[in-house]
Amino acid sequence: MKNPPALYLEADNVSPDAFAGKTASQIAELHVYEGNTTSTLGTYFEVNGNAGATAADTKIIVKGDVKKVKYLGFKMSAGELVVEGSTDLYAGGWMTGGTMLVKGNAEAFAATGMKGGELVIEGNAGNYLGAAYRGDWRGMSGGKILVKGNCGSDLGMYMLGGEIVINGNIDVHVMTHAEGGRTIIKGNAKSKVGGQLVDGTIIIFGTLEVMMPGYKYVDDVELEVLGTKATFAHFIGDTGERHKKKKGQIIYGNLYKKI
Amino acid sequence: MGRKKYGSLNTLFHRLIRLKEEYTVATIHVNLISGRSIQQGVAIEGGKEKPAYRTAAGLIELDPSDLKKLGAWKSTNVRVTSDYGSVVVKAIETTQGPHPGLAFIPMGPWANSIVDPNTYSTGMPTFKGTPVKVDVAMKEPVLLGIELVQNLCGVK
Amino acid sequence: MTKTVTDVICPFCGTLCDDLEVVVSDDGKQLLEVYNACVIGTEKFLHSQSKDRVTRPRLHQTDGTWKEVSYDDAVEYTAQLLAKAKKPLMYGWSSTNCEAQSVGNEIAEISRACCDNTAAVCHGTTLIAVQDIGIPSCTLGEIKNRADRIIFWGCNPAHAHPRHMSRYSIFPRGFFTGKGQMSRKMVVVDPRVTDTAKMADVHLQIEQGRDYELLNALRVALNNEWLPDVVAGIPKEKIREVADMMKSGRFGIIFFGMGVTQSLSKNHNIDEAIALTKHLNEFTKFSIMPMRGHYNVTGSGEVFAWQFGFPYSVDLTRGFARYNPGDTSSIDLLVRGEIDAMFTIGSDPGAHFPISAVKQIAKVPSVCIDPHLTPTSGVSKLHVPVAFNGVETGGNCYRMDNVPIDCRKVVEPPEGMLTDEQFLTKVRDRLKQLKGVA
Amino acid sequence: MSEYVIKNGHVFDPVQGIKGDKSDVCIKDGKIVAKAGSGAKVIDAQGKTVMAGAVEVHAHIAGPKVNLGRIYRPEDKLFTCTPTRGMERMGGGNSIPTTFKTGYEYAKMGYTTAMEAAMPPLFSRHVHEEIRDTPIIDEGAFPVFGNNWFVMEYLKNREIENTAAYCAWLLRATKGFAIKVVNPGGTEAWAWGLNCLSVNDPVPYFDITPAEIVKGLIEANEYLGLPHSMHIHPNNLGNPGNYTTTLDTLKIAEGFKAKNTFGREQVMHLTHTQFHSYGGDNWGNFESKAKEVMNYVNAHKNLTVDTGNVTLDETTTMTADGPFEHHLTELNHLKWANCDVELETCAGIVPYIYSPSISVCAIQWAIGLELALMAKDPMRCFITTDHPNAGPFTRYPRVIKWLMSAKARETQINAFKHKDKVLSQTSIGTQDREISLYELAQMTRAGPAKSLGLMNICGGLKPGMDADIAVYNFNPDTPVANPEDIEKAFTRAAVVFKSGVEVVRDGEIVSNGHKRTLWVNAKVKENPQVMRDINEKFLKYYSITQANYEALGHHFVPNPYALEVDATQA
Repeated sequence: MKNPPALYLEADNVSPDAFAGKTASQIAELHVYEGNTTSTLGTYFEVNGNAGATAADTKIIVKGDVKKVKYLGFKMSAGELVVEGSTDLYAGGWMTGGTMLVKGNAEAFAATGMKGGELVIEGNAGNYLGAAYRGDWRGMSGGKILVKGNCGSDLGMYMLGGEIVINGNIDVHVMTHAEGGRTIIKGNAKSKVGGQLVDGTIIIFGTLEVMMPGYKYVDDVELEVLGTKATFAHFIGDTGERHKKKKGQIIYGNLYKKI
Repeated sequence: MGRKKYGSLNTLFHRLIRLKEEYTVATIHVNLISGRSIQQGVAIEGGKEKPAYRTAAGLIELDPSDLKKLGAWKSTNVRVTSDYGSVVVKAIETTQGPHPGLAFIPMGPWANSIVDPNTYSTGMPTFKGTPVKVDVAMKEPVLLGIELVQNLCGVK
Repeated sequence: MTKTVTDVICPFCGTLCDDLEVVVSDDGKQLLEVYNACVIGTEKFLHSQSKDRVTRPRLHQTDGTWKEVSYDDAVEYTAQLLAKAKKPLMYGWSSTNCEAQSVGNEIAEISRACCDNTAAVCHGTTLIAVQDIGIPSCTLGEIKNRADRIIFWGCNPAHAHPRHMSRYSIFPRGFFTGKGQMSRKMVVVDPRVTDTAKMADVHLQIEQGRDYELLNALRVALNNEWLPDVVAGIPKEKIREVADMMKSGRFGIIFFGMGVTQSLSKNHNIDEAIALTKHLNEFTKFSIMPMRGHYNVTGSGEVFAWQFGFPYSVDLTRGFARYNPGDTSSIDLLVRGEIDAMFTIGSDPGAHFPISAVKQIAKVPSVCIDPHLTPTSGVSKLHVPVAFNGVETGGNCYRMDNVPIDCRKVVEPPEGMLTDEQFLTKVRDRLKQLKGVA
Repeated sequence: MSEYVIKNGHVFDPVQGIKGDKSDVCIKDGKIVAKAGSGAKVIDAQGKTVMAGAVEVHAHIAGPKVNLGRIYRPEDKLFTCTPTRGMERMGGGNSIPTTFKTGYEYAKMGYTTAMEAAMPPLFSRHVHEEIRDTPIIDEGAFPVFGNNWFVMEYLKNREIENTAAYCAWLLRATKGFAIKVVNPGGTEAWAWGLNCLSVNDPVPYFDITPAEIVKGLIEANEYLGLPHSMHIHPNNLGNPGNYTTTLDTLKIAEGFKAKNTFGREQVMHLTHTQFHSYGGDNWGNFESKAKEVMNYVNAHKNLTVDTGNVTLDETTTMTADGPFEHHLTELNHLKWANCDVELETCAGIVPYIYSPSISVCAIQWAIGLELALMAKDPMRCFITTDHPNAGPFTRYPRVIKWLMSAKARETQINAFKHKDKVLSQTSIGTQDREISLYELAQMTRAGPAKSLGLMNICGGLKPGMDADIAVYNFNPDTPVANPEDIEKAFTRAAVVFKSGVEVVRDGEIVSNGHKRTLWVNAKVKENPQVMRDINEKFLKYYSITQANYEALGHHFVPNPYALEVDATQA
């Protein structure tokens, strides 16, 4: 990034798929959008190096301040994308493959409608991480997401498959309406966790401020999660839902309870 | 009523509050919600530049028990402060209570000076459920609606 | 001599009462009396006559004074502002008619703007919930004729929709509800003992911000599953009692308002409320309806939807329509500092947005089209007063239940004043010249 | 207005019995004329197919439920919204396009007239606002009567004249075009969470049966002599074994003869027949009864039908059949919207995915095609997808491909996951008929136009008729190499004229035309009783006043075209 935008930049062309088979100068000609004006990647970024022949053998490293850049890694299907700083909305949105690494924070709607691949956010993630687009009942169906920091609200809404791991704490609403997949919260959760959950798994190592009334205690179980063996209290829910399928399960660590 | 009588009442009232302020540290923490009231509805149609708008919406409705904790008399000006801002309004006893621990400021610039703007990426600020602290601030005036917003925005 | 205009529509709230009678002077210039309206509606009609009303556009000077300009100057200023901006926000639309909204959409399309209506701070989260799980609803006449279970959840019609209970929901004697309120059970869910709650058969004084849990608990009760002793401050016995009361009705309705749309969980509160309604349809007939605020916010959503495909928070900057509240919604656009020009019509964000958003409005070039003086006009560069829609001009509007009602003109606007539609049409034509489009 | 002559095209016009002969079509002042002046603009249709503009007899394209569909399905538009292009406004939506896209898509396929199939009277102002914003095509809307309190109360006492007077009043108040009936009685029952699944189920409280409602409305329709017949979506839609209910409904029309001055011959139009031609008693032994239904229709001249072809897409179902949509959401668990309308009707909406890998969907696909292929008289069987219920109208070219090419059908059948089930539960495998271009013109132009009472206005190329003309890049002389060419040709017309205005050229919109709103103005004898009844219902039971119900100003119907009906002597 050489010239930061006055407003925000939509760089949905910054993905291995869009770069594949292009030279540095061709890449610099790809379109980016600031508000209702269209310009080229080269206007804002200095582009070095050529892309590989296919997305799979293309690696992109985004340097500089891209806090105001949206749609990085949009719909990427293969290859590698590294963002050295923090980025804005829709990081890895609708991605189907490849790996994306954000070394700073990612704002809301990261990995929306993700189908596959891997997204790692070393800082904090915003709201609606790995959630479905508005109105769609088909949310994240595959792939892996790892957030090393904290995460906002509405994690994995309408999730169908795949795995999300949050090392830090999580805001309200986790896997609302989900019908599959697994989220692991290593830190603490607030409330509204697993509301309207039909199927899928939520694992909380930390505390849970308020449990949804639709969850009922079953028993304590020994589990090994990500290499950690521990005893977990096993709840099932959301019992308010009309489950035509098997009940979803919410499991959270009871370590803190013991103290 | 006669202005004279009102004035004298007022000074007596002020002296008493000053006395109170010397002896009690009057700060309470409550959960703030904002919303429509019929008086506010009438006032916005009457004109937001008018003092009537301030009378209708430049206030905070507190539960009697909270007023007591605050150590304020009814109709005392108070400063309400949240993580997002601070505003002076008139504290009155709620007519739609009891609701201890809950405070109500009618929708408008006064409430919006302090509400939580967090939308949780839904587009909707958290107009209801902002933790605030309330202090008696009887010497400070409650500004008119438009005046308040202009001040906060640094616009003349 | 005076004349009386009947079947007048009240342009205040989403209840859109259409039985007002307005007495006007013979020359049709003076509005003398208003019958059948609530206090707010009456004030709206009478205020339109106030002597100190601003009747010409005014430019805000740096010293805080206002310089009167002609409508043509105002058109030029507005068109230029929209033509130059990279990401203008055209906000409001809820207190004007569908014809004006339609012209406004054309303007937004030409200038590739973001357009949004007051649902953004009102029932926007309701729309998100509807998109997630649908909405079983009905018209208000159905409630009048059939409903025997009325739930007001997080809304206070006694204050916000003053004639709602007498016209539609509680008191009227309908076809199958001959006994009026005697044939109805009324439940109010509110953290305060509101003037509405005081009338209820059952008032659940819920712990603020815990609506999602309580709604969930009611569904758990419908499934006869285990419940904690207390949910959101309500004992489980009470929850089961209310669940049974809902099931036992023949036709039930949940009305909900800002209490759920603006509290923590927002769209999820409504989502769960709709899920509860859907759930109840396995036992009896149940509907749910948002208590829409502005008298034509619903209409704005309808026009947006049939022209662009989305009900609010539409982003046209890329030349085609996009929608995703959180990204394309007014508050987020403003607070995140995404826009470089502000166009406000038929609403007052200055008074009703959080101050951090209002500060952004004050920073950028701005136009405020509003018959009133408002905090928004106070921080805008240009204020364009217009005729009162529904009083000085007619046009179509949509009630909270989406029923379209054609507003009536009852008096003439002050000499030389334009309506929203007239002003916007001039702006559109000028903008077309500037952008060189046919 | 300018003059045109379309030269050397292969003309297919059932109205004049022209079956592909090369001839010229002339246009003057918006009408088709025998000869054009020397100054006429020439359009070369050499090696192309020329037909009248197509007529849509049944689609849900404007109004409250359509718009609620748009509002609650942003995912139907994700990444597919189209920009402003020349004449074209922005558009969007796959199964529920925006109004602008709706007008453009119809026009680009050569459709010039369309009927909105279900207008809730209370919402007529909304329907007309959307019609106004749908460019190019002429549109009419059918108000729904089958669950209307007035109708049920009059018919309970067999008061045909009063029913007719009320229908005439409502058509005028709502600027409606025809009498539509949806799940007669069942939708009123749904207001209590119930339904009427047979023609003899009593309607709660109103003490009348669906059969009595249908019969009475046929009589009222013919008493008035309206352009179109009673247009029905019968009870028990979408359920295995429902074909008996369908036959029971059709039998109600026996003995009735059309009485009108518009050349219409049927007294009942059965819509989206595919959804009503099911056998079996569960989804396991679900089978086609297209033969039983079509045999009956073929044998009875006083009936017309449309198909309701399943196009195997993700779509959005929407109907005034409220109980059915609730039933559907219980089946597929997708988001459900419903709106009960006071004294009149109801509507429900649920998204649905017709998946080729689900046997029921594949069988539904086959049934829709069977119906058209079994039709003996193409002038009485019309092609629809009941847009958007069985599929979006934008798929008409694909349906046409399947009808015109046995090869295309075979390819699709082989692509099904449950091919064997399709072949065992339907007769689609044994149908070798291929619809000709002439038959296509009957099924999509002349037929629907005649059924709607518009045979003197559109659906043909006879001099004096409106110059609604479509020219397709399809040469009937050369054999079809690849069935896909059929779909391609009918997806984007080479040229389209609407009322003499060139609106499409090379598949692109070149004019927004002068769209009209068609409605029926039926005059009846003064009827004080009905007027009193209307007055009383508004005072007591409606939630708006009568004055605000009737209001329909210029901003709703800017360009009306009224078909005048005089029933004062009836």
